[in-house]
Amino acid sequence: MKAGIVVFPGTNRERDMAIALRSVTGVAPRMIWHREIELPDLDLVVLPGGFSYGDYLRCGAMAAHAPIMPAIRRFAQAGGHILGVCNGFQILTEAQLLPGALLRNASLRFLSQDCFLRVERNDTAFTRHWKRHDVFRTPMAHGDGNYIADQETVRMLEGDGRVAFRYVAPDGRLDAADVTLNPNGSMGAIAGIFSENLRICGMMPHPEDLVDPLMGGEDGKPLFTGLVEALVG
Amino acid sequence: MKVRVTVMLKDGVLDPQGKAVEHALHVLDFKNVGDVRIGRVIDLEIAESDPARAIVQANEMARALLANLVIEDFAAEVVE
Amino acid sequence: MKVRVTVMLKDGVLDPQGKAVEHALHVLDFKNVGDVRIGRVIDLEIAESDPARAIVQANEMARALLANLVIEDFAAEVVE
Amino acid sequence: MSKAAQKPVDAALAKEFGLTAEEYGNVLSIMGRTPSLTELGIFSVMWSEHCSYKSSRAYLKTLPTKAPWVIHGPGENAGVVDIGQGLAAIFKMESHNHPSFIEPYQGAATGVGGILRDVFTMGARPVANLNALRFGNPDNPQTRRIVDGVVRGVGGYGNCVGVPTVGGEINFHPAYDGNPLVNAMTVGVARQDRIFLSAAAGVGNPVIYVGSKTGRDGIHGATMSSSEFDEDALAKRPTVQVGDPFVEKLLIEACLELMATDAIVAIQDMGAAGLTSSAVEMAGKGGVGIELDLDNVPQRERGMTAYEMMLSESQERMLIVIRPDRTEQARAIFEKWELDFAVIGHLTDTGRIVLRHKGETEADIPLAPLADQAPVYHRPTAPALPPVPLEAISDPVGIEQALLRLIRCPDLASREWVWNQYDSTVGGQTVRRPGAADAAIIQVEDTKIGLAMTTDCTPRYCRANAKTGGAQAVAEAWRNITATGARPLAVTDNLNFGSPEKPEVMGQFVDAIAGMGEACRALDFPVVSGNVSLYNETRGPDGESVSILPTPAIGGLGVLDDVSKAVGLGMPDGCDLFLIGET
Ligand SMILES: Nc1ncnc2c1ncn2[C@@H]1O[C@H](COP(=O)(O)OP(=O)(O)O)[C@@H](O)[C@H]1O
Repeated sequence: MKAGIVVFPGTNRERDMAIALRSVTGVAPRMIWHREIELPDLDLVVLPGGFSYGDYLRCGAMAAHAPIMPAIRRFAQAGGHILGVCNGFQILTEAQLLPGALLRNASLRFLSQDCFLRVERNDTAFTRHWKRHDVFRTPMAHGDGNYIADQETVRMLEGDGRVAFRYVAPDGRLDAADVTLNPNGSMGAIAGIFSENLRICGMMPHPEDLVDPLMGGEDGKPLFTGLVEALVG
Repeated sequence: MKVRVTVMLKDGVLDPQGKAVEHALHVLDFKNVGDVRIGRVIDLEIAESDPARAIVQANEMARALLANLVIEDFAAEVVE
Repeated sequence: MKVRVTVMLKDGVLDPQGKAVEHALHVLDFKNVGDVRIGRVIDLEIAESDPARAIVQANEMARALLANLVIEDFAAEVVE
Repeated sequence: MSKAAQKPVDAALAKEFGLTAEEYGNVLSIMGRTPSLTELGIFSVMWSEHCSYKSSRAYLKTLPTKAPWVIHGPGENAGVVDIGQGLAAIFKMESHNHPSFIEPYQGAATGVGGILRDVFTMGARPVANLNALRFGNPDNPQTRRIVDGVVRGVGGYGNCVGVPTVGGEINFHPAYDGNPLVNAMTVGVARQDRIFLSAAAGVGNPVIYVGSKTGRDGIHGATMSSSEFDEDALAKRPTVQVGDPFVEKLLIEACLELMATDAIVAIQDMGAAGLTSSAVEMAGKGGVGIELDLDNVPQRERGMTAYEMMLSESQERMLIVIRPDRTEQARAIFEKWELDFAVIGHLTDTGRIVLRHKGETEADIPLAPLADQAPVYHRPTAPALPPVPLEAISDPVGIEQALLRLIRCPDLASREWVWNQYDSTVGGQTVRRPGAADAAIIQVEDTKIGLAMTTDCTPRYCRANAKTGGAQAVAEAWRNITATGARPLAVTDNLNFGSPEKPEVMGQFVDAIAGMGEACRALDFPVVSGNVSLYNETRGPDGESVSILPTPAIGGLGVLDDVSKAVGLGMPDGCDLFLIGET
C-alpha cells in the first residue's frame, strides 16, 4: 500500500502514524509537506494528529487552506481513500470534505485517556478487519473533539450509515449523555464518520498509538491491516 | 483602517464555555446574570481608505477563514 | 439588557493567534491586511434596566473573572 | 522608552536593579567609568541570583557529577548520559515558580517551553516531559485558581509541541500558598556524535538569531525570579511572558534539521535574561569576543531601545554561531519553517561584548571579568529549626478509617485529573504512562532501549531534617527507577528554597545538598544538570516573610537495555507478595 502522510506546521503525530503504517506495510510512508501542490501516486492519504497552526483560531481552520489541500480535494473527487485522525479529522471538516464541526470538549478540558469505540459497520476499507459492533480500546488526546452538526446532517449521517465509530462502554453500551462513556460530549457519541462514498474517514481517537503490545496493546491495528488488504487487494 | 470581525456561535449551537462562565459568575454571587455567550473578535488592520470597501474585504476574510459558517455567524464593523 | 464585554490582549503582549491568522490571511492572498489581534467577547444578559448600572456590574464581572488583567484589557458596552 | 531609561546611572539605580553597593563598586572598577544603562542592565542580570548562582555555587560544586556513562555534566544547557548504541539521553529540570504565581497558565507554559529549549539546543529530540508541582493549602481559594492554571499551562504547551508528559508529582502545603513551585523536566535523545555545545568559536563567524521576534515582554524577569516575592509582585505584572508553543514546535523541527548538517559551531537558547545571557555565555565560554548589531534583531514592537532588546525575555528564540559558508543553507531551513532568521553579529578576538544600535555603541564590556568577578557568597548559615515534634501515635479511628482518610488526603489522592489533561501517548513510544509504574518509561524510537524517568521529593521530610530529606529524595528517585527494572544513571535537580539571606534557610540549603551528595555518591547516581530557585517567600498575614518548605526536587533517569522487560505496578493474578527491607 502506498501511503502518504501530510505534514502541516504544528502537526505532531506524523511519526506515530508512520510507525503504525510501516508496521503493517513494511515500508515507510511518504511524508508530504503542506506546501506541495501535487500528490504522488498514492493509495491512501493520511492527515495525522497534532496542532496544525497551533490550533489557533479554530482547530484545523488554517490547515484547511494549505497549498496541498486542492490536490487532496482532487484525490478525494477521484475516489481516493483519506484517513483523518484527530487534527486530521478537524481539518477534513474545516475543508468540508466531511460534514459537521468539532467544538471544545464539553468539560472544556483537554482529555488524554483511553476510550472504547464501537465499530458501526465493517463493509468499508477502514473497518473491514472488525466485525460490526466490535468494541476496541484506543487512546484519545484532544481538547476539541465534541462532534456537532445540524439536525438534518445528523439525520443524513445516521440514515445513510455514515457513522464510523461511537464512544461506548467496554461492553458496547451506548449512552451519549454519560460523560464517562462519551467523554467529549459528541452528538450521538460520534467518534468518527465517513464521506458519502465511504472512502474518507475522520475520527478523533488515535488507533495509531495502540499497534504495539509494548505500548499497551494492538487494539488499533485492524484499522491499518484492513486498509492494506482493501487497498492492495 | 481598523475593522473588527465578531464571530459568535449560531443560535441553537450549545456554548459550553458560555455555560461554564455563567455558572462561575453565579458562584461569584453575580446573581443578575442570565444567559452568557462567548465569541471571538478579530481586529484587522486593513490598508484601505473606503470604509465600505474595507467591510467587503473583512466579510470575505470572515467567510474564507475567520468564521466557520457551519456553526458560527459573524459581523464586521469599522472601529477606527 | 445585553452587555458585551470585549477582552483584548494588552498592547505589547504577544498574540500568537493573531500572528498566525495574519500569516494565513496573507497566504490566502488578502494582501491588504496588516496587524491582526484576536480577543474574546462575552455577551452577558443582565437583569437590570439602568444601562449605567449594567455597565458597572459588567465591569465588576470582567475584573473578577472575565478578563485576566495581568495580560488583558477589557471594555464593556450595552448592545441591546 | 522604559522609565528607568530616563534616570542617571548611579548607585541608587544600581540598587533598584538589584546590585548591592559592593557589587556596583566592582562594576565601576571593571568598567573604569560609569556604565551606560544597557551595561548596568547586563551586569544586573548576569550577577542576579538566577544567572550567577552567587549564593549556591560554592555548595553545588560539592555534588558528585562524574561517572563513566556521563558525557556532559553541569555547565552545559542540560546533562548528557550514554544510553548505549551510540545514543545519549539529554535532560534537565528547571523552575518557573514566580511567574506561575503571577500568571499560572503562562508561567507554567513558558516554564515547559524553556526547559524544552535547554534540551533541544543540545541536539536532542525531546521525548518526554515531567513536572514537579507544589501548591498551597487546597482550601485556599487561590490554590484552586493556581492549580487550574498551572495544569492547563503545562498541558497547553506540552500537548501542542507534541512531547508526551509522562510523569511528575504534586504536593500541597500552606507554605506554598503565595509561592507555588512549578518545576518542569524534559528528557531528549540524541546521537552521541551530534551533541551541540554553547562555547562559541571562530573569530569572524556570524551570529544568528532565529525564532520569534523580540518584544518588551519579561524585561527583568531574571531579577524578579531572584528577588523576594511580595505584594510588589502585582506591580511587576506586565513582565509576564506569553508563550507560543506552535512556534516552539517549528523551532524544534528547524533546529533539528539544521543540526543534521555540520553548519552549527555553537548554539544556545535565549532563556532568562534573553539575548544578554546567551551572547555573554557563548562568547565567554569560548574565550572570544562578540559584537552585535541590534538594528538587525527581529522586533515585534516599535521603538525598542538597546536596553530593552538585551533584557527582553520574549520566548522561543535561539542564538547560533554558524560556519560562514552555511548561512544561506540555514536561512533556507528557517524560512521553510516560517521562522525569523537574522544575522545579528559576529565573533571577534577582543574578549569583549560590544553592542551597536542606531549608530551608537550601547555597551562595551570585557567578558572575562563579567564572568570571573561575578559575586560568590558564603552566606551565614544557622542550624535548621528543630523538627516539629511528632505526636505520639494513637489510633482513634481504627485502621480502616485511617486508610480511607489517607486515600482521601490531597497528597495521596489520585492524580488522574491532572495527567488526563496531559497528552502522554504522542510519539507512540510511551511504554508506561502516568500511574502505570513507579517511573514512566519511554522507548527510544527504532531501538529496544527504554528510558525510565521520575521526579521525587518529600518536602516535609526536608523540613524535619534537610540532610536526610535531601538524601531521601535521591534514594526515592533511585528506587522508583529500579522498581521498573531500569538501571539508574543520573539525576537532575531543582533546588527550591526560601531566602538565602535567612541563615536558617541557607542552613537548610547547605544540609540538603550534603544529603543529596551523600546519597548520590553511595548510589553512583551523579548529578548532571540542575537549577536553583531561591527567594521562594511570601508575606504572611502579619507582614513577616514566610519561606517555603525546603524542596530539593530530584529528577532521575535510568535505562533499560531491553524495554520489553519493564515492570509496572499492576499485579498479575496468582502472584505472591514479598516485602523487602525492615519496617
Ligand atoms: N504533575 C504531574 N504530572 C504528570 N503525572 C503526575 C503528576 N503528579 C503525579 N503524576 C503521576 O501520578 C502517579 C502517582 O504519583 P505519586 O503519588 O507522586 O507517585 P509515587 O509516590 O509512586 O512517586 C505517578 O505515575 C506520577 O508520575
